[in-house]
Amino acid sequence: MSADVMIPYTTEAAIETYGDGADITVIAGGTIVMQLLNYRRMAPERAMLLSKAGMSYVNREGPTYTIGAMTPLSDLIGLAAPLGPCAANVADHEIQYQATIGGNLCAPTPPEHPSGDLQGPLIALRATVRSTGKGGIRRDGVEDFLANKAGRLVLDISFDAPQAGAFRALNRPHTRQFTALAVSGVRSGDKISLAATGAGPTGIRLASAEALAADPAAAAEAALNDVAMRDDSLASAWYRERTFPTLVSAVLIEIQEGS
Amino acid sequence: MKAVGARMPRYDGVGHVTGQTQYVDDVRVHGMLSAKALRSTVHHAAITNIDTSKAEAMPGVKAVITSKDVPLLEYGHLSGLGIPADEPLLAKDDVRYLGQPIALVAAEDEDTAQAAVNAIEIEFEERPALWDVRKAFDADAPRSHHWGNWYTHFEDEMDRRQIRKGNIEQAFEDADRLVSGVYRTSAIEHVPLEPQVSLVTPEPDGRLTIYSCTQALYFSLAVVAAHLEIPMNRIKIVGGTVGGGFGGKVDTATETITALAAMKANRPVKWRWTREEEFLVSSTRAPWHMEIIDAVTNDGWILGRKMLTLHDSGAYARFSPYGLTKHSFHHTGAYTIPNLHFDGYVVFTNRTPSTAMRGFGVTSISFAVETHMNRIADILGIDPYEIRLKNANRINDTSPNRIRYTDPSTVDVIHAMSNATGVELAPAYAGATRQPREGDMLPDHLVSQLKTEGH
Amino acid sequence: MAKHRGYGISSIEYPTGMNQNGDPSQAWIKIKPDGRVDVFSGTADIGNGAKTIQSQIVAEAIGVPYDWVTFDNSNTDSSPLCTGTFASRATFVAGNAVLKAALDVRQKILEIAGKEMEVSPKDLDIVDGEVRVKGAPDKNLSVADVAGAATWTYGELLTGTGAQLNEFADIVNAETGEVSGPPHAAISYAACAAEVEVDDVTGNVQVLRLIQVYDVGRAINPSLVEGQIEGGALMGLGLGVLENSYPYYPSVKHRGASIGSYYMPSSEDMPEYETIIIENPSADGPYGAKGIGEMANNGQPGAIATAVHDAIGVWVTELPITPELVLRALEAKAEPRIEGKLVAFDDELSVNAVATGITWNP
Amino acid sequence: MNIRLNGGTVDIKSPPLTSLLTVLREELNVTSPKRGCDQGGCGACTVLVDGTPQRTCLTPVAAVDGAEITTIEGLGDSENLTAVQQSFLHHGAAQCGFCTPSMIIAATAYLDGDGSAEPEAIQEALKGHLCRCTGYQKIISAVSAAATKSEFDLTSMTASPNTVILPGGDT
Repeated sequence: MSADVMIPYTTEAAIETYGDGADITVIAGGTIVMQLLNYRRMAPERAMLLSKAGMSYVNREGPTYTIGAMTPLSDLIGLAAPLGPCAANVADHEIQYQATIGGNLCAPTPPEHPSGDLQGPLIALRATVRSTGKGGIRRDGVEDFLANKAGRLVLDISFDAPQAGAFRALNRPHTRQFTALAVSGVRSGDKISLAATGAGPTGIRLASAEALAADPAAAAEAALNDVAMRDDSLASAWYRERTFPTLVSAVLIEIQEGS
Repeated sequence: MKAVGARMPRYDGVGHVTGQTQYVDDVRVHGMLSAKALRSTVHHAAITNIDTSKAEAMPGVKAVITSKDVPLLEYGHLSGLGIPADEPLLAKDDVRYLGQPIALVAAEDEDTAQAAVNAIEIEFEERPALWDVRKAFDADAPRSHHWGNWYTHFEDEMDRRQIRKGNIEQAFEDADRLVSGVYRTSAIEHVPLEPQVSLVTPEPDGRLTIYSCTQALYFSLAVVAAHLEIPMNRIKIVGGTVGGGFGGKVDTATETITALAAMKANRPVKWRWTREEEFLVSSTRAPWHMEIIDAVTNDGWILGRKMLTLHDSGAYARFSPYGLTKHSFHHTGAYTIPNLHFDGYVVFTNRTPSTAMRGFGVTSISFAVETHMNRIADILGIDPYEIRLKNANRINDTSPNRIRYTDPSTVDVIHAMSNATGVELAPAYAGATRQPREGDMLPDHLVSQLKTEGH
Repeated sequence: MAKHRGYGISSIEYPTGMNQNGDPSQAWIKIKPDGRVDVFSGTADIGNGAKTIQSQIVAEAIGVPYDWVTFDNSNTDSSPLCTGTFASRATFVAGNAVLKAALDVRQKILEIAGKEMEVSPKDLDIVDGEVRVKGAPDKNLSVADVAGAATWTYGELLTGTGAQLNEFADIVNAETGEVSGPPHAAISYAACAAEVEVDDVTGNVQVLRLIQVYDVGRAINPSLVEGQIEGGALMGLGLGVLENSYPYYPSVKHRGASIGSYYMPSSEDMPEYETIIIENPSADGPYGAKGIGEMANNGQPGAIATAVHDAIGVWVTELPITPELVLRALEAKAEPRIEGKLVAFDDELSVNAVATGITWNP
Repeated sequence: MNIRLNGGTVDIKSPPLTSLLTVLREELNVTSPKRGCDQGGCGACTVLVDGTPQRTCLTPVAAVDGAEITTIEGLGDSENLTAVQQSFLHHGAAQCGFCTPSMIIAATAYLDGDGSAEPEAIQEALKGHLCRCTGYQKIISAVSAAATKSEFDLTSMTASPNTVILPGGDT
């Protein structure tokens, strides 16, 4: 039951090996796929292991950051809010060292828990994702990418450094692979951008709250219209809805004060 | 140097810090097979059909064990205490909780074993399940157990554990206040870092060597021998070094079934549970539902206690009747209450059977009693230290089952705590001791209690 | 919109050995020809330190250095019966068994030494591996030489056995719960004080400090006693505010199936521990020891629940005290119901009708 | 494939997606990394990969082809305990011992990275390593002591912080 494993040593080789993405399982950091393999929930016939393909870098040109898909979360912790603090909030140091931004962006939603914590900050940052697959290389906004990520291999992620950013998460201290609920916010000029994780199957843009950003209290309440809370073993929908507005308003206040 | 009282390094400490201590999963035996279990995918159902032929025919599969391979299918772990058997080692006619083991496959590797488990054909006819101990007594409640929804085999075939002492009606009449509260605890997982595992090797002389993570080698020896209907000297349990237990490894969870597979395959077999099995299938600490109503005086004496406890045993009895009995013996906590009326039920639900866990039976009562004591102190406006010192067990006070306390140190530990927290006690309480009651600490309602017969 | 501090205490008791007793432990000891001591005991070491504690007891009882003792609990062929490591019995019940075995073999050593030294055994003592004449410590013979003499001169095996069994306490009256005798060995006592901080916005309860007092009888090994107390404290904290296998009990939905989806305490959850050990020797434990392994997680939940009430004025009496239960309690702001002399803190006692016909309001 | 294991080079026969944990335990019989969950949650399988602590249950062996793997066998043996191992022994930081090897691996990496002796910092650094026995106090104390000392006199026994032992009888 052993898979045919391909190990590209360059980004170009990875793109070529991935091809149109049909019938190939990609292993980036391994923190998601290896659990499935350990528990025999997956038996890929073809797999591509990206650990030797490079693709781990954080570049900045002017205001624009470009981050390679294989960059581990531990290399993002130093970045400004919301991305840095969000990366620092994921699990523990060893997971942060191993988990990658590309893998996190592509995290499947497990039956129980929200996953892919970085989706929140990246939506708030209006990041774009360069990916390959059927039809070749293209660049999409994060939300479009998440909606059509099947058959795509993330190459890198770009966003402009915000003037101000903030990240808030429910914090019940204990070792955790999942963040129950988190809100990310970004301000560029007077343009406010908000997103949440743990409030639906993937990261969600809080459009209603963005529209009322000038009034944090009103925005916080409105944000509930943008989300679809669920019960899981970490927290109930009731509890998430009850605490969500305080996270949203705290983020708004911080990014409007910050510069 | 004196050995007792010294901070000796652990006897096994060097092995621990060098990673060389050998746990069961670290044992390597040539030709060892791996095992995986077929488990119930439903909470409560009749098994209408099971067909293992496809699994048995798979290459690499060396043994498939079902209920019909077990010499003595049901054995009561506490038969010595008069608690009858109710749980089959492997499910036969029905399943009563999600994940209940039905069959075990031993194969050359884990992938083959799992594939063979998936190849076993099984059909269930689902039945309504009971979850809520508070609904177990309703006329229309689903039936969770063949004995009914609660255990019926206490002494004299009583269906509950009772404690009766003194005159509860009189205490309620004499009380200034009747303070009632409801207390609930949750099922929790033991989470030893070492999951359940055993390795069984058939020896050339026909004996079985069982490498086990059991907390109780001889207990497991007796349980395996009983199920297999062989003398104890046909089995050698090897263990004594356990990666955490907390009560969960008092259950003989894997040894007997693994032994049957090893005998059938005539090969060494290891059955190691995954962490997911630990969380979803292994027994838990029981959820408890406790209702207390205390007869108290305005100056903080507790004259009497009525209490009702529902213990969520899950799908089978296991150690629950023992745990409830222990619970009942300690339902006054560290305090002396002369008039008692306790009723406790072991309730069967369709969840994972609960079992022993650190503080078995008493962890729940300590939470209920201590929270209730503080509520009484709060409602009466009495200092929580002083209400404790007043009612604290003293030498010659008697327990719920009329045993005289010979050396209770409740007073001493509360004094030490008040020193640690810097709480000033009134002289009457600062001067209290564990010695027999006298003076203000011997109120009329305790005089008669001290006269009652005690051992 | 604030964080509130609160304090609460509890005082508890817990028995040693199985409820109703009747749970034997046995041990045997043999002395090698060089005087080294082999202990065979069936007590599993689950991290509690049975191997260490029982070795210390044997070294102390015979009078030899700790490192002369080897301890074998590895299998049921070489080791006699031990009911097991549970019910806080490994130090007390099984410890008594090895103590008796040690005193038995000590006597055999003294008898051989008496022959060798031409001194009555009752006038001999064993200190640091040396048999000495009481009052004349310079007249001595090493235990190694005694063991050699036993082996090569007298053709005897120096061995000792010990068994501990407290009589099973029958329930002689099922109506009243009366028992035929003491239903357990020594009782241990403890008190716990908890300091918590409650966030009234998130409902999160942070346990800041646990002060704990334990009457352990005698701390055979203080380091291991502290380990039991501190480990139990964090398990009690987990019971109090974190852990639940059925987060929506009685529903069976959403059971956590992974470490990451079950709130088990990590080093992040550690409170500040303050431990006070009282040595109030028990009459019948080895060197006065009691068993406190299990009770170590019993005192915290009640103290924590009380501290939460002290902090925010509402009682949460369902464990664990999750942020959700705290917020729901703050919303309900339930006051106890007062009817005549009845003070009912919680919702209507839910099962009085179905259970026993108890009349809850006399 | 091959790895450098505790200084020596060993060839790997297992399939490339086999977890490093399974390779170490089942193929190479190095059993100090423990299989606590296979979910990346408990930390008991942690070893050093090129000097950095990593969860072997989440690491396909092909990803560490040619890497330097250090298990606790590569730190110190019973004749030659490292300061961290001595400190764990000395402070009673191991109870059942199942989490101990990976705890020591993580603590060693923390101290090699000039981690501070502050308890709070150690608690944060080790938060991914679960222990059900100790309540972590003695582990934190052991790491903190190792941060400030290099040698231990194993015969000198010290009390846990904040422990007082009172005489019996009425207090």
